[in-house]
Amino acid sequence: MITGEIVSNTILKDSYYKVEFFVPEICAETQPGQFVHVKIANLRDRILRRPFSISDINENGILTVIYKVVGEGTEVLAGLPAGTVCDLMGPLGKPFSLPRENELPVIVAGGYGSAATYLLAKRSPVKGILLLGARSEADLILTDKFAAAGFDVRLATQDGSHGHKGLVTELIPPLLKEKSGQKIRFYGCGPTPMLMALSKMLQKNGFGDGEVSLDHLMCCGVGACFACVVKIKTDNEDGWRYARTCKEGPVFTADEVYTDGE
Amino acid sequence: MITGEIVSNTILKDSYYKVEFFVPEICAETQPGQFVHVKIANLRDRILRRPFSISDINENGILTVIYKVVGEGTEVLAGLPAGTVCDLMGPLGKPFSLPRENELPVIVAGGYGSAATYLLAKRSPVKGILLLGARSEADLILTDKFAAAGFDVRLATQDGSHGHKGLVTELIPPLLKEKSGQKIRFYGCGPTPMLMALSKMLQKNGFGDGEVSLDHLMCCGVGACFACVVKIKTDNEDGWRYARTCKEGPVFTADEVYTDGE
Amino acid sequence: MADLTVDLGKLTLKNPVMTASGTFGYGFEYKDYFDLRRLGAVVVKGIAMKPSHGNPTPRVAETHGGMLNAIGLQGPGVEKFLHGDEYMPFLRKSGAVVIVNIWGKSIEEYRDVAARLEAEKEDISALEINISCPNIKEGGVAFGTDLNLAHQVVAKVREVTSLPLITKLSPNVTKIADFARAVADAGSDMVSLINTITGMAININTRRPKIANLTGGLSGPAVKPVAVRMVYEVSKAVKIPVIGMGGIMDGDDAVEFMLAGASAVAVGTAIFADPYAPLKVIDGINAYLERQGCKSVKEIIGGMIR
Amino acid sequence: MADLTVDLGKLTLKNPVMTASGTFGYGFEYKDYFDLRRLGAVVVKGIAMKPSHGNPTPRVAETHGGMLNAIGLQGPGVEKFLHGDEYMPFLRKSGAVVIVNIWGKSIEEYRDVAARLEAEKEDISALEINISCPNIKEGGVAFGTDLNLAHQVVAKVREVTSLPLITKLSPNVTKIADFARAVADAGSDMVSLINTITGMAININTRRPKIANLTGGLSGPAVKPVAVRMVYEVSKAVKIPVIGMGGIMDGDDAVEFMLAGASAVAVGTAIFADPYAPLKVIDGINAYLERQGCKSVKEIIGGMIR
Ligand SMILES: Cc1cc2nc3c(=O)[nH]c(=O)nc-3n(C[C@H](O)[C@H](O)[C@H](O)COP(=O)(O)OP(=O)(O)OC[C@H]3O[C@@H](n4cnc5c(N)ncnc54)[C@H](O)[C@@H]3O)c2cc1C
Ligand SMILES: Cc1cc2nc3c(=O)[nH]c(=O)nc-3n(C[C@H](O)[C@H](O)[C@H](O)COP(=O)(O)OP(=O)(O)OC[C@H]3O[C@@H](n4cnc5c(N)ncnc54)[C@H](O)[C@@H]3O)c2cc1C
Ligand SMILES: Cc1cc2nc3c(=O)[nH]c(=O)nc-3n(C[C@H](O)[C@H](O)[C@H](O)COP(=O)(O)O)c2cc1C
Ligand SMILES: Cc1cc2nc3c(=O)[nH]c(=O)nc-3n(C[C@H](O)[C@H](O)[C@H](O)COP(=O)(O)O)c2cc1C
Ligand code: FES
Ligand code: FES
Repeated sequence: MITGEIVSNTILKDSYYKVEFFVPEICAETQPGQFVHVKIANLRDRILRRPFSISDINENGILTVIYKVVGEGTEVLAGLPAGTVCDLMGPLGKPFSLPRENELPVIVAGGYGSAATYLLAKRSPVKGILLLGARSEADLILTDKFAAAGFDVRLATQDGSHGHKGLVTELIPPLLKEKSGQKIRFYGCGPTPMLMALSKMLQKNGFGDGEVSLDHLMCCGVGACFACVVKIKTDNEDGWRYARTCKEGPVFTADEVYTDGE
Repeated sequence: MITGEIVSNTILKDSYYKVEFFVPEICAETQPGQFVHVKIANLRDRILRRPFSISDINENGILTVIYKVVGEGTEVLAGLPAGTVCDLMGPLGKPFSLPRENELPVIVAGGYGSAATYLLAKRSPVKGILLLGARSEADLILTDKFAAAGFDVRLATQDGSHGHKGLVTELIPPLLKEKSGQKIRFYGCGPTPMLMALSKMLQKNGFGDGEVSLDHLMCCGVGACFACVVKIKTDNEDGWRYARTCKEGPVFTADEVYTDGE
Repeated sequence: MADLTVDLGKLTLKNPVMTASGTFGYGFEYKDYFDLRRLGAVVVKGIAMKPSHGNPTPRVAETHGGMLNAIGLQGPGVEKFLHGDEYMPFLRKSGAVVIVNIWGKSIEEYRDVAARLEAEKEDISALEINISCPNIKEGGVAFGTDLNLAHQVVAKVREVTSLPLITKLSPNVTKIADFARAVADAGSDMVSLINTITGMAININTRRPKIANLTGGLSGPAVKPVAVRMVYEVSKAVKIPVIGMGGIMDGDDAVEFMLAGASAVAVGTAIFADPYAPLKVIDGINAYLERQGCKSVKEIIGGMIR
Repeated sequence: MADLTVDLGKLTLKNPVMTASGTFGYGFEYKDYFDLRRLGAVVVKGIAMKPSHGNPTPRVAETHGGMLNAIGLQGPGVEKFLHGDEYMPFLRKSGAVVIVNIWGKSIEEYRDVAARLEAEKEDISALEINISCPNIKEGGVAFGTDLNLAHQVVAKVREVTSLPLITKLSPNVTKIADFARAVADAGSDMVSLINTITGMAININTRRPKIANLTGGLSGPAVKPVAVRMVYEVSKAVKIPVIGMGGIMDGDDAVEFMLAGASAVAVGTAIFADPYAPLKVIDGINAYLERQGCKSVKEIIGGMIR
């Protein structure tokens, strides 16, 4: 647990906010895909921490989180002024593995998923592609930053306002054709239904080494409470087990993801 | 319940603070000795209101409360900046009756008691005397304002640092001698032991029409829950009943106060 | 505006929101705040045969997300309630739907209060029997924690009144559904729950209990999950209507109780934080119904999907 | 520094602060946070004979001042616990005082787990028997809500082990003191309480329970008053030491439990808010003792003044 001051906390777009913490100790160790577990100051009637992916870090010890206001915790967080001191645990969780030099990284994201994979894009040795899906324009965030990082940004919106009209996973088949010669490495982060569809597609098409970051309700954040589990295929009697997303994840390979049922 | 903005909220002295609310509706009706029941914004894990005596009001709709930080509620209150909107119920409770033209008002106070009786002094047709007791200098507040209102301020501190060394009630016998010709009307507000001693003394010396303001733990503030009761002498089988300080008080006559036992 | 009327057997209310007994006095105390006719019903503080002092002070203590109280049922007694200006005569004039909460220290006292109210029952819509009080005769065991006593109290009251009877259940039991069944068998037309959960708090500086009575009843948002669970269990166990309460602070909380199986709800501790809480709960339920496209509040009763 | 050692019958601890089972994993998960030897004891998550999946998700929901959980006792089973790197072998190396929480779906399973642990009991300081699990054989009624079953479980475990036995009591009963007496009679050396209070929460937008298992156990500061009351009742009813828990967030809370009669305490949900909570509780108890001029923590056990 590390105490860190909020350096800035501002609206990014619509209901998305960007908060920067000064936490050099965490920054020093962060790898893409990891998260921080934040005790939101002033959230008194609710006592649990809130997990947020680390979107970016810099050499000045500034850690960036992009969050969407969805409930009481994020609402209170959005109201905290610069200077507020917060408790953070982190970096937590198993990171994404970086793509190899010979791999084309394709990131499939939705919701805050682009924020959660930005550090991966930044650190990737190869400039890749971001497939970003959203219900509408309001949920398309960080596209400029991915572009600046050299990524080819392709959009899908359900209302058709930007890019492909439909689901982001529908961008994958044409992409596979287009890049048919290349070795692709998939990464996914976003709403659970999207990740399930993505994992299924990757399993079928021989991209089972692709990595997805699963977002589950968390409690301890360190593997102690078994709150955050997700069904993962395993070589045991039942063929599956409940793995703790906070410690054994949040990143799992697409092959592991149990897409039948739950 | 009235919504009122905090106009200012600053340290008065030591652990005493002064907060001003803009609540013209309450000011218009306030009589000395009444209180407001305040829902402290941001006090989320504790849900009850906090009662505070109305220390002063003015024609601009500003209501002043002087409070001492003693626990979580008052601590959070002390941190609320100007501009914060609070819920207030009030004015609540039975007020002091003003002294008549031919009566010399003597206010006996301790703790925040001087704050709670200041409006009484201000509205009194006759300039009287304030007997103010405290453990030490830190608890002597509003002496200058009473002096400015024309009151003769006499102090007692337990450590002897200011005025009489000892209890404030010890100032009463000499005062009675000094003013033996005059009709005195007593008023008391302060810690319960002081009020018990005072009431006993008044009962014995024929000043049973003196009024004391009793401070009890409150809940609803309007007489509905029976949380705030105090034993009051009554003409019934038992000789006493539990009276609600929020509605039947907080002001009672010294004669009513049950000083035997509890 | 959605249709908020609810049917509680013989009793139909214009909306499902009542005040919880003991938290709204006798209605009189809140008369300057709003028109009492806006409430589904006003449930008054518990009435016994005789006036009673209640417990020594301190009687309340704040806790995390709630409060403890041991008021000890201070009250005017049934005669003064029926004829004193600030009680039933005021309520009659107010036009409010009145439910009278009753208690006693013996089965006979319960019966006697009910009989006395039955004799002047005009403008009384129902009686709520509070069985959480200790039975003095039986050595202090609460009527509400002994199946047999609970049944007997209700049966005896049933004998003397034709008013709709609500029995208010204690949460301090292993299986609350058994109690609901027992009082339904004894003739209760409805059950209400939960009453407070017994708790305790100690001032560590003085080392004394924060409540003079030693223990008190816990209420407020802290207890809501326990209350919702019990309402669910009870509504599965009995066919009579269930009135849910325990920590309701807003319309969403009330909806949660109704989805769990409550046909109506009561607002208690929230009133101390905000006297308008019951009205806000009514508005909040309506807002939920409109958001969800429901025409009537009846559509959500027991509507939880498993 | 005041003397913080406490005697729990056969067991002496350097300080009265343990971790509550299920909230501190197997100690391993917090190894990078602090030296486990600083704790009075580490109580590990419940161990059964076989590995078990636990319940479907969602397993937790936040509530006002607390949380509901229905983890369903996911765990590695006793063999892996005794020999897997992240379990007992790690704890042995850590030097922590280890208490193993055990559970089963039948009386026999409880006995078998205890026997298995007895066989390799080196570095195990005590067993804590969690009787809040449903008894599969008897149709799901929890061992901890049936006096007879509670007695039998403890008696059977007692037969196979000489380790100090702690029985963890369920608060979901009418009279918890009766259960304390029953398990003391059956040979339990201590009791710990409270386990979680059964509760429920519904997402009003989806109309589904927030916990897949429907009900879950309520813990956290919301339950503290109920826990303190039960610790008081139990400590008056039995002579064996009582370990108190339920909503302890800081040293002051722990002191409250000890004044009520607890000889030691456990910190649970608070760990999720702050992994260092148990250490802060230790420091807070010490600060209180120094403020009050107490030389030893033993001076405050049961020290409430009535
Ligand atoms: C490993 C991990 C990384 C995460 N990273 C991020 C991140 O970078 N940015 C971010 O914005 N969020 C992120 N989340 C989600 C974030 O933790 C939750 O949004 C947050 O805890 C909600 O807190 P709250 O108090 O505002 O909402 P609550 O009051 O707890 O919940 C309000 C409602 O929103 C629902 N809800 C919860 N999470 C989400 C969600 N993600 N989207 C939509 N609805 C939700 C709840 O089920 C509930 O109905 C991450 C979660 C995990 C597990
Ligand atoms: C009619 C009435 C008028 C009041 N007027 C004023 C006023 O003008 N100014 C003012 O400062 N206070 C006044 N009080 C007292 C004030 O209401 C309490 O101090 C306040 O509620 C404490 O809230 P808290 O959350 O800070 O303390 P809590 O956390 O509720 O209590 C902290 C500790 O302080 C103790 N405590 C409570 N009240 C007092 C007190 N007055 N003095 C010392 N210790 C106390 C409690 O027992 C507890 O141990 C008045 C009370 C009443 C009933
Ligand atoms: C101060 C107070 C007094 C109460 N008095 C009574 C009472 O006289 N009769 C009764 O049946 N319930 C009484 N109750 C219990 C409430 O009616 C209600 O059942 C309980 O408080 C739970 O609801 P809440 O959490 O909304 O307050 C009282 C509760 C409080 C807080
Ligand atoms: C997530 C979680 C898991 C728990 N698992 C167990 C368990 O395996 N065995 C057990 O006896 N108690 C278990 N408990 C109960 C706690 O040990 C403790 O009795 C209870 O939470 C009350 O303490 P608290 O309020 O400090 O958390 C669990 C509690 C929580 C919150
Ligand atoms: S959040 Fe506790 S195990 Fe993952
Ligand atoms: S505070 Fe409720 S009656 Fe006085």
